[in-house]
Amino acid sequence: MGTQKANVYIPDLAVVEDIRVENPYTRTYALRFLDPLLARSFEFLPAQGAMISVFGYGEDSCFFSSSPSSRGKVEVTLPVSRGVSTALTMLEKGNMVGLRAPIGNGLPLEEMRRKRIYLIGHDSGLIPLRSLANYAVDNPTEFERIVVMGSFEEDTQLIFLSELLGVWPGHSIFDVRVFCEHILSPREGIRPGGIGELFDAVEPAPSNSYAVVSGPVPFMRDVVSHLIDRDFRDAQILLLLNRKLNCGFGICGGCKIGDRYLCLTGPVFNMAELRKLPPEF
Amino acid sequence: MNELRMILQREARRLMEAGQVDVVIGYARGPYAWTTAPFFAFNKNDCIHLTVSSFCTQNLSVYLPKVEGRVAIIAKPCDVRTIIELIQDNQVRRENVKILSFRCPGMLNPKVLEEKGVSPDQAGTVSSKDYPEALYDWCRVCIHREPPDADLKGEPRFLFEKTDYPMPADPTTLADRLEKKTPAERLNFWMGEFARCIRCKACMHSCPVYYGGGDQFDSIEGATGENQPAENFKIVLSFVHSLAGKCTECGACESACPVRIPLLALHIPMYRKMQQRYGGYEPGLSYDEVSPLLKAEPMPQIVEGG
Amino acid sequence: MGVSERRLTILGILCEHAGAQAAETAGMEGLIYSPDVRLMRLLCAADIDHLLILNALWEGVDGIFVVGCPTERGYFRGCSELAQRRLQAMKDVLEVAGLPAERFRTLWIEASDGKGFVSFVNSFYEDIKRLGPWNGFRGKGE
Amino acid sequence: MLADVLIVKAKVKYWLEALLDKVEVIVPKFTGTLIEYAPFRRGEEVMLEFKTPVLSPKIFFFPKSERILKYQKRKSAVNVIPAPVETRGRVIFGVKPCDAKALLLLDKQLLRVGAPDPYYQAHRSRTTLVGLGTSQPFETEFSTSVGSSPFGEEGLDMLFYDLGKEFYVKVLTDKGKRLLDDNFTPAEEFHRKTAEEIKARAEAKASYSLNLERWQKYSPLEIFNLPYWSEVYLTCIECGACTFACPTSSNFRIVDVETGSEGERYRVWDAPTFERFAETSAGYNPRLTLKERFRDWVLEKFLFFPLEHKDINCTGCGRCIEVCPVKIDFRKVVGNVRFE
Repeated sequence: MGTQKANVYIPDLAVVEDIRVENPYTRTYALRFLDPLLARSFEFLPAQGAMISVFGYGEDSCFFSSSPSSRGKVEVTLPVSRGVSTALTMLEKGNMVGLRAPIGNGLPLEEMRRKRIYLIGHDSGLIPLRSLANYAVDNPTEFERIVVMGSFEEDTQLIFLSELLGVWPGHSIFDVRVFCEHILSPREGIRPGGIGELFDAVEPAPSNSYAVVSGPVPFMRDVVSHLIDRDFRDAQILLLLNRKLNCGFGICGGCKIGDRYLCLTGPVFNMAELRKLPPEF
Repeated sequence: MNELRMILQREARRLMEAGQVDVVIGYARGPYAWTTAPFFAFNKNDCIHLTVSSFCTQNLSVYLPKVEGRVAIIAKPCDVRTIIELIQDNQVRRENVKILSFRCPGMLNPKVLEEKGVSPDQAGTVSSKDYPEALYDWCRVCIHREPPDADLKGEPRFLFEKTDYPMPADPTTLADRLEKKTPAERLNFWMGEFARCIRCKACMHSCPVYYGGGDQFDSIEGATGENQPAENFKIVLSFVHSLAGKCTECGACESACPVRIPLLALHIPMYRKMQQRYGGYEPGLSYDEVSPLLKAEPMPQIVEGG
Repeated sequence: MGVSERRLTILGILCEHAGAQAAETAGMEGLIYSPDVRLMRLLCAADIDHLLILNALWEGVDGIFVVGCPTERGYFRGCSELAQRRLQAMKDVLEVAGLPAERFRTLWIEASDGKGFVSFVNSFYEDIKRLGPWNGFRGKGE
Repeated sequence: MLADVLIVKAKVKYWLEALLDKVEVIVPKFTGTLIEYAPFRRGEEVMLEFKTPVLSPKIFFFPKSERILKYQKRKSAVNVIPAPVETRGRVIFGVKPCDAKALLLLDKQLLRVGAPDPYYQAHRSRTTLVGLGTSQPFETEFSTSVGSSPFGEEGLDMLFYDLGKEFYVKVLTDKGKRLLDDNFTPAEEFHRKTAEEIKARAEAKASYSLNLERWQKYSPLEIFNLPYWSEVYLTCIECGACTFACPTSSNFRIVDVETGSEGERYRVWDAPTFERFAETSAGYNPRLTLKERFRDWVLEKFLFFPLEHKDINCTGCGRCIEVCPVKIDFRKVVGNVRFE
């Protein structure tokens, strides 16, 4: 970061070190940069993304899902859709991908210090939130409390199960609630319900707190109205938007919302900023 | 063509006042000399902007599937044929459409007129009667100057008797000239033309009976990323193949092309081949006869080498 | 073997119900044809995407043939007739464009006719051999 | 102070031929159907009066498809070779002043601080722009009303004024000065005066009131939400001709082309009016309807770009109107906004 690359289009090569299947549609890839210097010096913030390229198929944007404090190795999680994310499933350990990272502004960790953080995510929206949660696991003194509010359509779509049900609840600053709208095979820790039930169970309080929302657009709209009902101020609501990225440095215009580029001043917007932008969200 | 414009305006206004249609799709004067632009008239006062000239190259039936409600549409005979095809394809319902058509004198190429020193002020009146050499290629070969179906058809106020518009003395088109060349020369010609292609998809989006929408220019199955003439040609060939037995030679695609690739020199030979092979079939002339490519009947026997 | 005499590549697109079966029958009867012929099967000959043929030709496949159900006895109702009309139009497009339409051929055959299949493939192969290799468009143009 | 010079029209050809020894020369050419910018070859005649070409010189800086990198796959390893940047000198003759201004606007998009596009940058620095005042603008040209001019000097290295038998040449930069040779003779004061008159006449012609000052009274969001936008897009057929002809649009996509075990990555043009333009790979499309895409394409130029860069992303060349298959008059679309 900071140093200007000679050619912004050229991805850095990274080796796939591990592939973990989160659910039938989602996989986590642990990557290590080929260049040892870069591997050691690479830094990113939670909710920053990368352009991942599978050579022969193109590039697609993705979020880092690992903690920024785990040096040397980064993890990205992608739900399988079309194009690159499908091509990724064909990769094996040891294969190489290209990575242009980090992209975007990331979460304002300084401002979020010693605050209560509500991480509200739906389905694959939890991917960037995991990055912050794991960061909190590594640096528990940074935050007052981390409340993970996971919402899923169906329990076949659950991701990061070991963390949601194992690692995070084991920490004192964490409070993890997972709700599923349709439960096919009940298990402990997963409760039936949607956003309404989730909010009733958690009762988020606005004082000294931040809410980070990520997920599909209708979900985010719902959550925002719930948060506003509970007296959250616009500046306390951080939304992670998802757009098509082509270049990742503010040229192509695919990610443009009004005069803001998602790849430069996004994907994290607070609600106050978003209200000034065209209502495309 | 002034008289025709008055009649169409009056008729559009009448339909509006009678509440028979919600919108009239027609042509209005374009932003600069010669041109016409598609225009949607939503109330009767808008109807005075409607116009018809010898430069209405767009095919307005491309809007029909997108517009809801009852529509009156100003259409050239070749456009009427595409409307019939849209109705055959269940894209449009006949009862929702009022077709305002006319005997077509053929569309003129302003470039040729400008070379002849015709002033753009005459754009409203000039017709193929005066300048048959300015006809577009597809109008040169067109023999269907009368609409196969129209809601005004048969009424005496129709202008332009057929005799007014003799076929151009020289109906040879670029397609004919290309046909005389060897395949290698033809291929070479097209490679040169498609080097200009910018992949804007205007040809595909301006065609009313092509439903592909030009996605092949984007997809990995279609064109490769690099803008090569061969790749552009490939995608356009798939477009031409999709239109076999559907193209009515309305010329919308070629006149839409910003870099003026003569697409009709691909469509016209295909049209002729389909006509020869399938007993003189011409698309869009009747509601009953479907495209031969949709008929599950054995191929008609044709004499090889004839 | 010189560069000009590179091995031919011939793509055979077979319909699941007649073409592929005919090829199978030919195999069982022990009939042979050139190993340069690569076969692929599709559900139906009428379902062939025009881009499949165009892409193959563009990539430098020397010859393409399609084998489908016999006329009026298609596996699906009318599939053979539809396919014949569609592929004939494809041939016309190639001709109009100035591409070698003779490198594209169709056969409509019974599933049990292994001999017919092989004799068609062999004669097509000979014709393509006479025409020489086709280099496609890769790397041509700008 | 750079001296202004004159060149006799007949000598332009010899001047360009002499330049061919050192650099690549691009001139406008009539290629059978269309006037295009194309490489100049020795012995060819040079068009000195021509209609504005449909494709702007943008294609030499931001081409239809630009190779970014080459890769080779060896088992699991991948070798990435960045595409080399071109360094050979190049002169483009006959650049329209509004197109030169457009390149300055493209600079703002493609040469962002910290992340300049290396290919564009290389093309820019190797090219000398020789302008030719717009004598035959498109009838749709409105450059004067968006702060550009048919005889504007921004971005150009030299500017030619047509004085009938000869060209009055304004040398604007050192880059342009280097191109001078003995074909040029010093200019007199009355030449300059004639040139000024020509300029004033052309500017008056290329004007169209866009009423952009009205936009100032409203917030961006108010303009964005106007019901007006659901009326103007109706005739659009969502092709990309306007974007691709536009000398200031820089939308693109990145695609891979693979042959066997190696391949190349290209940067290719894309247009905001295309349905798939803003669609994510997961299938979410923030601008699903044509209304939204059309509004985005217009407002990006006249509202959002000015918010960011304090300049309208339009030079008024009129190409978008000229190439539009359905002749949407973007001057009217922008100028007739109904605020209610």
